[in-house]
Amino acid sequence: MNQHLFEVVNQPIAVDEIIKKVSRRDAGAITTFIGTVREFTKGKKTLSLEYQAYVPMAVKMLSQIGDEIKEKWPDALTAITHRIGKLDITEVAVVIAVSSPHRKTAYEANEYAIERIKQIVPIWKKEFWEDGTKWIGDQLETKEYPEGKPSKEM
Amino acid sequence: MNQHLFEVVNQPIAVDEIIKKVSRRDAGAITTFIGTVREFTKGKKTLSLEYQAYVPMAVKMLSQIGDEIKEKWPDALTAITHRIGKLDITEVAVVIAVSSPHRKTAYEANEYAIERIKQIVPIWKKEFWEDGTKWIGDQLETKEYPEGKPSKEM
Amino acid sequence: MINVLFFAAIREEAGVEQVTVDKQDITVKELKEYVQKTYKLSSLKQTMTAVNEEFVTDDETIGTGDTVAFIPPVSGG
Amino acid sequence: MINVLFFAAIREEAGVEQVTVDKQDITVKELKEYVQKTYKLSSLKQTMTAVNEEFVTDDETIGTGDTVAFIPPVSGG
Repeated sequence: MNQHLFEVVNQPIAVDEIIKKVSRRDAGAITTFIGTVREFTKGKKTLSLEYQAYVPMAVKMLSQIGDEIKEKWPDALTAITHRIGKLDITEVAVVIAVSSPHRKTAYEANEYAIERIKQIVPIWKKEFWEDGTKWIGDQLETKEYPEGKPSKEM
Repeated sequence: MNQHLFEVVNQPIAVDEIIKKVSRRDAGAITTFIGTVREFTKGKKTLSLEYQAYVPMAVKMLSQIGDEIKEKWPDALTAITHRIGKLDITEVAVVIAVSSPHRKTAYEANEYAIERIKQIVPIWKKEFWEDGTKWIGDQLETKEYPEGKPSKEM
Repeated sequence: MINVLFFAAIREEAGVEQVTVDKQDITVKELKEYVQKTYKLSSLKQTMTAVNEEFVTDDETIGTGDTVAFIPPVSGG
Repeated sequence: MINVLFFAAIREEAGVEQVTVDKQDITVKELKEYVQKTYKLSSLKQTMTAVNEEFVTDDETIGTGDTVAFIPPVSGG
């Protein structure tokens, strides 16, 4: 089941499919996070992106995030799909869907998932600009580092 | 444009359509909240729900929520569709989609929207149980009442 | 003439969606009392009021041609 | 024999995705130094390490047949 809930794919992601995976009779709230390719980052124009992953470990880490959520919010159900390969502006790179009986949990667990993806899941993006390319490192928007591996390098 | 972003409909909601409304080149994050009909509420089994709205005012209030979000988070774009009529278990009652350049805003503005819907939008739900029916009143999960109309009764 | 709209439990109690009340220049509070008595409603205390689709307080004066909606605690979402 | 995987900028620097290193029972730290020299990599300091798909520290000892992945700061999502 976890295999199915957590995936790394090289095709466009159908958001509805991810939502379906967490839809259930005892959930009244489903939140999704959809990460898309943004045209401008800090004033610089992105032409396209390429995502690369250490696929088996990335799936494993996504599944671990699901386990962490289960522990923190026992009535939440999470599904995550990350796309790799070349993506154009506005294309969907990642979809996180969380269902739960009540909305607060669905929001919190969803935000937790994206923060953890940016910490522990071995996926990298390369930006293509008009004047060059670059593999991007740590892009955490938060300063604090929650507990859990990895510990210091990020 | 606001007419299009904020709607009350009596047909099933296609989540993808609502997401499309807020998708744009300068947004890297889209959050959605999908409110579905839950089977059990406090141990009581719901067979189905009926939503009723004061439609023109409901659309106006949804649009006002969009304005409030614009003021608090200027780079957020919001779309909300609420369904009315008879709904079965797991059917989608409301979809809120918020896009923004950064994810924090998309989560915060989205959660703000659902809280405000439960305060100021004239939509009511009637629960159908095995042993009766009831129009449901205030179901705010939070205790505090944020500023803004309406003031005290809820 | 004031156009009055009922919703949800109040609508079921009143047995109608909409009525026309032959009054003008009365306050929301006065209209509430009149409507409650006329339609034998259990209570309008928890009920908010909108005049022409805007929330108002009980002190608001209603003019002729206005549309008044009694808004019980909402439960959408 | 240790199976070593490179990703992202490190992969571009190394010019290969994967190499086999004829060592065993060395620490991650030692392997990092060896690989950095051999493939003329600018730095592996910011780089985390996974052995058989589990994150490990630089003190971890690597055995024969293990798969070691050097994981530069991630940027998915």
